Amino acid sequence: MTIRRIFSGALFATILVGCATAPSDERISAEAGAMLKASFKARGQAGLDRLDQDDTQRLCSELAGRTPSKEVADRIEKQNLATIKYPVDGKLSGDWKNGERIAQEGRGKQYSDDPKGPVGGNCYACHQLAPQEVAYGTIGPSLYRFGKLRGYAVEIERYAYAKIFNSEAFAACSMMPRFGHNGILSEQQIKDVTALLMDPASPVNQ
Amino acid sequence: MSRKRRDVLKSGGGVTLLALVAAAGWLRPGDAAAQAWNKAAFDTRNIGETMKALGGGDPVQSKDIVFFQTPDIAENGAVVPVGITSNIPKTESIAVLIEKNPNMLAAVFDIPAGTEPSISTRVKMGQSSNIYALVKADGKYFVAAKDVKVTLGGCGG
Amino acid sequence: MADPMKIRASVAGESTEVKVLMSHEMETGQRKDGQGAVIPAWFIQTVTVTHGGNTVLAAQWGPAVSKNPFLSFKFKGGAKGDKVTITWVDNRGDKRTDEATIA
Amino acid sequence: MPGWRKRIGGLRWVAALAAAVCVGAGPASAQTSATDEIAKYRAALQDGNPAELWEARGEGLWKELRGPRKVSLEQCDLGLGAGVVTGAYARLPKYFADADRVMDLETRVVWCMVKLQGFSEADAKRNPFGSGNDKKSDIEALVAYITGESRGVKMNVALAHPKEIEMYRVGEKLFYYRGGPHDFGCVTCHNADNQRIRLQDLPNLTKVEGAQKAYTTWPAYRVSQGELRTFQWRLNDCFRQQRFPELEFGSDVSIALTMFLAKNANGAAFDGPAIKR
Repeated sequence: MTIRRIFSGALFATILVGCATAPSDERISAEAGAMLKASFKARGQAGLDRLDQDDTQRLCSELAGRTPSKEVADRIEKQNLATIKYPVDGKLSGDWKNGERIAQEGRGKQYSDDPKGPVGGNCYACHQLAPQEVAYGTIGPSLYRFGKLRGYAVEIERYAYAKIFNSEAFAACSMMPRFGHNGILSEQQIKDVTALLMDPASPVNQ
Repeated sequence: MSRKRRDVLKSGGGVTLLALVAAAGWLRPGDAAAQAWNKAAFDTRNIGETMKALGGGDPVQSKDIVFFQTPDIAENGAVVPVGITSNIPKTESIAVLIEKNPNMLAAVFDIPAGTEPSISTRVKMGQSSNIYALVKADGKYFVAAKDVKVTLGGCGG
Repeated sequence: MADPMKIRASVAGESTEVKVLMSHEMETGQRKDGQGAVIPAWFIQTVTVTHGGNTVLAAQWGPAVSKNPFLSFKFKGGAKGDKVTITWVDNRGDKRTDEATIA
Repeated sequence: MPGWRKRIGGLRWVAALAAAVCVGAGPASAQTSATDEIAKYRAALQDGNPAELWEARGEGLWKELRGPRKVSLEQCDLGLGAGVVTGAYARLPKYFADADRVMDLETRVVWCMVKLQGFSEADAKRNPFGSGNDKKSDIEALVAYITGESRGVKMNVALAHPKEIEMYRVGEKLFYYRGGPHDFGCVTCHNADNQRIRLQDLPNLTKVEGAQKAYTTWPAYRVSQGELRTFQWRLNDCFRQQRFPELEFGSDVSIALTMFLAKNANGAAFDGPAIKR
């Protein structure tokens, strides 16, 4: 049973009894917005500005977990594609060993974290990568043999870099953070994670 | 079984064992002096030192020591359940050692006559490591090992 | 003063099972606080369980025993209504004794 | 010399044991069995839950004469009438007319500490999440005791009062609200079946089964912290990991989300305080 069904049941019952007029969805959204502002306090590096949504976050939140329509998806992907900055030196891959450390590191940007770092990508929280690490999550697809399966072509490397930089450019309302766009990882860190995926010597491709 | 363990500790682990055990203060059940804490043993940093401090020689690997409720993978190293049963006759004590902890010895349980040679507790592990169950029975030392992997948590702690 | 232990003792056949939870930090002495100062070691060192005046288990613990320790074991000779008494002493000399009735 | 021989001997048997335990533990088998092994780990912990230590302390605090007025909390109305503790948690959050507000258990306990015992609100809320022996939280202990008195009782949260309905609907909105540098929301981790973060299973909180399993097992003793944690703590720490600012204790956002999840858990028997990683 989905939650939506239970709720519509409850709402229906309420209407039957006739004791309340259900507030509109807009009013509930406004209520939620006001509540957010009143319920959080700035702490450490996390200021209250983090509660403000950009266009992508707002559109994806409004979907309430549903897949975006083609129109919304196109809008989100187009906007985000425009944000991607490729390295000026033209090198897309760095050092996979650093990439592995970044993939393991879960800290960064929490109010409890030191603003001076470290900041990681926490890739293993959601993805399988090197087979030696058994504690991987499954929110995202397995990336084991990412390069080996797709080939080590520069287009694939470019896609990997761009996807890490801004995932919303390729899959609207993806659960994956926009590591470059939102300044979570540096250009060098994104290069290193790209190497973890694309270097033939990386444990990911063994 | 006699409550005076010293009388039982004759043959077995070598001539010096009796003296070592007495000096190290290996637990003697039913004896008030047993409640002195064996600092030397808990300060040791490797198995050789621990064995020396506990007064034992090289322990014999034994299939009669069984781990129960001890997972292959611990979701958190702060609490790792360890259960140890000794099926070796005349088991006098059971010790829990963690190979890669800064101090190896975690706990020693003295098993008086009438108490089942089986204990269950929980220990901390700094990293994936072997857990050793060291059993003293009839004055001799026996050991079994179990490899326990400690995993990392999720969202960055 | 430390919080009381939570002790359960129950007899089945000739075997009495004792399960105990103790409230204790079991600080290792290897952790540092927010200012980088070492938090001093603080842990239970000895545990004694008695039944009818006899020691049924004696333990020595190091700081590697988990926080809020749990211990379980069985002994023979207990009967319903008997008392089981448990005492721990920590490295600061703090001590706590609690008893439970065998069910 | 005997000492030297002994040391060598010691190393030899250590090596032999290490070799023995490594057999058959290749990476492939370790991977496939990891989830099963974690399940065994969790099962082994069920034997003795240190949450009982909090329950015992909380019962003492509930009955003790405390605060400026030196009265106990035994006349506190948790929703089923003054002094009724058994089963109360299974019906929370709910609208309380005396406060004209929807309240969860923690907020209600604070209310009673203020109204009955005469604590200032600031004092009552001062330490919602304990830390070690020097900073034990009375609220966590009280919550452990009160929730323990609903163990086995079926969750039965009502959406009767308009404010309860509104809280539920706002909670649903908040569940899907994505923000912060990582674009995270509750929905990021709790919108699909059979997912895990690292090795931890993530309940799908948009399904009845998932909401039931998750909600009925908080509060819980967290072995990673050696502390008993309440649902307020669970939400607070989720937002920290979402990279949001700090969720205030007893805030309306916390109550709205609690309402959303508690109501979705209706029908399942409450099974806390539990023990978790």
